[in-house]
Amino acid sequence: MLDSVLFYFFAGVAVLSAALMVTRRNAVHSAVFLITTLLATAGIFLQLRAEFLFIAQIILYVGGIMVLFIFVIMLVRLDVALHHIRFRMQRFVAVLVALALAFEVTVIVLLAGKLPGGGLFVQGAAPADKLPPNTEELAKSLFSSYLLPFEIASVLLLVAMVGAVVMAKNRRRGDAS
Amino acid sequence: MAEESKPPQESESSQPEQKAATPAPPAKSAPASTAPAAAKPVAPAAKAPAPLQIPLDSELVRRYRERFGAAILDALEDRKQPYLIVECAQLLEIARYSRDEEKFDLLEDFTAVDWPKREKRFDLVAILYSFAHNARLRLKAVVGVEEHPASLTSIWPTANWLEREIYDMFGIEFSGHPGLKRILLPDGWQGHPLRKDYDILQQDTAWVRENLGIESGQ
Amino acid sequence: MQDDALQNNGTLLGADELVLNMGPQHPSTHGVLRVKLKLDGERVRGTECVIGYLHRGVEKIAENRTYQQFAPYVDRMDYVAAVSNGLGYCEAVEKLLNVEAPDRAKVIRTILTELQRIASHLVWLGTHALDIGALTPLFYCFREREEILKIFEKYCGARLTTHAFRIGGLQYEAYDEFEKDVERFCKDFERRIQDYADLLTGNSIWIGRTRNIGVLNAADCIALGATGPILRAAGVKWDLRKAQPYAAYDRYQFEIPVGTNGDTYDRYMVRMEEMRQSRLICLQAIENIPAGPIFGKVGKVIKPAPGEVYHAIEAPKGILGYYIVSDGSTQPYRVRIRPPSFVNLQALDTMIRGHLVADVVAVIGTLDIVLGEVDR
Amino acid sequence: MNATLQALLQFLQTWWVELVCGVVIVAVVPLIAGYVVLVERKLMADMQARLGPMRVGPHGLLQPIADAVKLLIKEDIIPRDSDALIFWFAPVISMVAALTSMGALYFGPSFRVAQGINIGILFVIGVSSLGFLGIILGGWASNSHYSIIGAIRSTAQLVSYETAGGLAIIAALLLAGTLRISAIVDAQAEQRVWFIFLAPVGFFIYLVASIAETNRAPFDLPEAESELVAGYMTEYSGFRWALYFLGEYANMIVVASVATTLFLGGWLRPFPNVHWLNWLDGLPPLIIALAGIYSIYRAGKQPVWVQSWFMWAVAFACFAVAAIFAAPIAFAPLRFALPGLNGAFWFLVKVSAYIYVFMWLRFTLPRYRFDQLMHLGWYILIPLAIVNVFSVGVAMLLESEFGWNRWLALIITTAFTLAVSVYLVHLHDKRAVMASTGRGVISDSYAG
Repeated sequence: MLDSVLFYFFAGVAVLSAALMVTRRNAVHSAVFLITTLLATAGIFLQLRAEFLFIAQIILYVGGIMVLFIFVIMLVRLDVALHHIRFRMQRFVAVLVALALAFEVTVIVLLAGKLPGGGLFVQGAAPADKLPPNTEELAKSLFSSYLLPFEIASVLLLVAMVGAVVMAKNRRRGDAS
Repeated sequence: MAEESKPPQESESSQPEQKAATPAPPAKSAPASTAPAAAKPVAPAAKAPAPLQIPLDSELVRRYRERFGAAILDALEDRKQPYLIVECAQLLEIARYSRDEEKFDLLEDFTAVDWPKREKRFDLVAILYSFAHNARLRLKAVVGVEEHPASLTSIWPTANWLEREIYDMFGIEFSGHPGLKRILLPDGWQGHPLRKDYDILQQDTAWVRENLGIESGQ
Repeated sequence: MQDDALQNNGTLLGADELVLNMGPQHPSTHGVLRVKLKLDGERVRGTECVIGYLHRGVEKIAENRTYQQFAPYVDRMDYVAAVSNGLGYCEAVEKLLNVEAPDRAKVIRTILTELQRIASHLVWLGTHALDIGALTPLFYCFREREEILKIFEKYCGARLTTHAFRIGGLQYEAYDEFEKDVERFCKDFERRIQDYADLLTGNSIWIGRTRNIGVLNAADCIALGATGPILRAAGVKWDLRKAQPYAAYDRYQFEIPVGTNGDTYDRYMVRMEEMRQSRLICLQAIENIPAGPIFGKVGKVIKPAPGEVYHAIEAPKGILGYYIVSDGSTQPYRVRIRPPSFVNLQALDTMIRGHLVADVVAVIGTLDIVLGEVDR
Repeated sequence: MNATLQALLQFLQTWWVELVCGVVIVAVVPLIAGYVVLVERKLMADMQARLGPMRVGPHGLLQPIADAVKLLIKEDIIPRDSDALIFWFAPVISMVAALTSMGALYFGPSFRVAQGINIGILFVIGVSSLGFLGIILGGWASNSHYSIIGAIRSTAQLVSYETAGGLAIIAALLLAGTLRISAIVDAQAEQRVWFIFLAPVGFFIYLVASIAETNRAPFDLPEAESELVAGYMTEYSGFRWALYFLGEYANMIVVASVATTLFLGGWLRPFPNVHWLNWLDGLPPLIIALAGIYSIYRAGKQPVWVQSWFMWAVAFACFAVAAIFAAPIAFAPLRFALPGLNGAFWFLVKVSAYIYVFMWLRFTLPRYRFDQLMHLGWYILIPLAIVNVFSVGVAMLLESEFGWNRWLALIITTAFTLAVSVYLVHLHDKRAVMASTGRGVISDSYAG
């Protein structure tokens, strides 16, 4: 009972603040609602006993990525920049994408039961509080069975980081000259 | 430059000893002779009436005269401190010469004195100091209200604020100053307080009323 | 189009140049100084000082007071070094009158002025350290300054704006235990100043915050008229107490400390050493205070002959000059005060360009300005 | 109806410890924070040759309460052009983050809110770092230059030092082999050593990083009063300001608790496994009773009878607490409470010592400049933390795979880490000289 209360609470907060995020005109307000959405999602993770995902969500998304978001929003006058950027095509594209997504979700929900293996809804899993501690499980699978993809992803991120640094340095030099 | 190491500064460097021949029964007598009061020294415009001030004819003054001729209007010594009265138009050149050739490299102060009864009412006074000779020299230039003396900022950057203060207090406008505006008083102030005709109780009442919202600054 | 928006002004990410208004109510502008900073990020691109908030028209007041009446006013300029101001003014008027104070007066003046120099430097050290974030030296400095102020209080009844000297000499004879008090302070002070040095001199954060910050070389100092410890820190061994001795300075042995780089750290070292030297001067002076009168041949009404005089002393903050024009009456015709703080403050822009916001307070601190003197 | 009541009762029965501890944290931590401020002011006064607050209560003991009352009744000013909503709730975020993160902490073996969270230490660090949101949003919403510069500085500083701090605690986590807070302390009991001795470099990095994270001097740039007036708090007043302030001190308690748990043996008393030192268990009531006796001694010297009366009250409060601590030792039936009480005592002692170091540094050191702070973080602490993680890992491998003596392995790797740190400092000095003489690239402090 507690679980469902928590779930609906977090889900409601997530959806509501997501909607608010899209509709706010002030960029910082949008960011605040995005943070709320992320926190509510983290709450759902916790309700599902996925505590590592929960804390990863908080540390990485709320603590890390949102810092950069707010940083940029505060440093750059977005309201000025936005006047220079026209969103004519985007609106059209956005409607299309939204329609496609809605269609996809509907189809999946309708067909869910007919997919092999019972579809999305995993039957007969252990109750959430009887699961093994998932931090260890996650680490084990990441560093054993999925070691190669994990390392590839790390290298990719490293390359991206180095690339960003190099680009930033070049630009500074260009400015100076 | 090197050969004349001594001449200019029989003036100040030796002042603590008080040995130089002062040609006067100086102001010691002043308190005693309070009553007569020296008949209110004519008009301030008349220069150098007192015996404390004597014409100066040193090596230094001769060099200035040689160089600038008639632009050096007068050279005097007052209380053993030398000063030159110079043509206002030549002040910039003389100042530059003083810094570059005579090694008066520090502009210690730059100020003005108001003599309202005179035809040209202001004295500009530049006080120079020479590290090499450990001596001071004052340059004085007589300036009228409408005249725009050349700014000394090109020679001494320190003149910047000093000239702004002169402008603020006396209303003398310097030509060639990088940003001549009031410095101590607010920008919208009317009048120049250190002029003699600016009464000490006079405030810019309009400014006070407008900006401070009170009747009087007193 | 997007690029235009982002590269606006050529600064990073198109952020505008930020104009930060420091003061006139700001904890570390040492009074009512207002500095407009043009910032790129935290880097200072330019400054503009707005002063005059404490302007009281001292020079105008002088023209409406007699010579004696004006003397207390000069204490209100550099109010942390009131004694030095008074010394400069009294000696200037004495020069105008062509009299001299008696020996005993001169020596006592010297002692008090040197104590005042220590007190002034202590205020500087405490506030400067506080600006840079060291909380504790302030209280130590004020503890020692308190001892000096107590001596002043015992001597003339006032602590801050003392009006200790009169034109022609002194009004008050040194009180009975004057020498003992001064000596006790000086003996104590040696250890105390070592405490401050221990807290700051070798501290790597302190060095990092002050070395190469606000560099002003000798040529710039002279061009900008910056004098006192600022000039000496730039390596110019010049001190009016030695160059053109006044009061009784020609009798005492002391060194002129000089720096090499002209940065904030050097100015710190110079001022610290100046305190030690002032202490030595005091110790030498109290050993032998000549007996005799304390007031010279100056009458009750001061009426100098027409003429003018310029007299400058080495105040704690730099050259303090008085240019007095007399028209022969009992009131000065014109008193021009050459305030060291005012002239030194002009160097702020040169010193701060290219540094960070945090350095602004360090540089304002190292200039050692007192707004009462800047604005007069 | 009955069923609902039943469920509620059952809920309370299951969770009463957690609820009580939670309420205690929310209610008491602000008070404790207030008294931490008093202690700080007293310590500062002592180091600065003065007395500090003396007027409200004897020796200013009631000062925090007076301050709180003052702050509560102050006008709550919201600047005209500020973003009122965000301005309104930003301080709340700061405070909530600090208090929430305490939920996972163990203040002793039995005093805790949430029991056995698998990711306990991560939770504390992650949630307490959310306090930055309050700072940055508050700074932005104030619509003041000082505030926004303070907020930007704070964020940049937090991001940088959180990285270093996070890497530093990995050393302890490697040694403990778990993220559970209770298990970390148990591991230190089992291995008979506090992790500070096994990973000294890690502790040092965490010490520095935690000072920076809590915006304390010498890293208090976001609120450097001589530069930015009060940084992000410039426009705040009254209770909103107090919330920031309390959040900051609560955060101090959090980082001190984390350090205590990870490096200082948590609630273990010194030498927990040395049996002839068991008399140390009697130390807590003794110390508290001594404080009471001192209070009585001081009570006679109070100038006003109210103060002397208050001092007596303090003394009796001390005796009462001492009696509570002594009771389990004296009466065997109460023996079960001994570990909990003594654990809480030792934990608080260690936390206090850690906070004392914070204060001591604050009164002694000048403030870093922002670029220097960033250089310290990015050029020295973060590389050093990475090397340290590597070193500790190697030491553990040497022990488990090659059968080395653990101490030998750790000493060798620590020496290696120290050598690296010397090299890093040397590099940094060279760079600093280059930058200050105008040669070399002037790096942007925010580019990191």
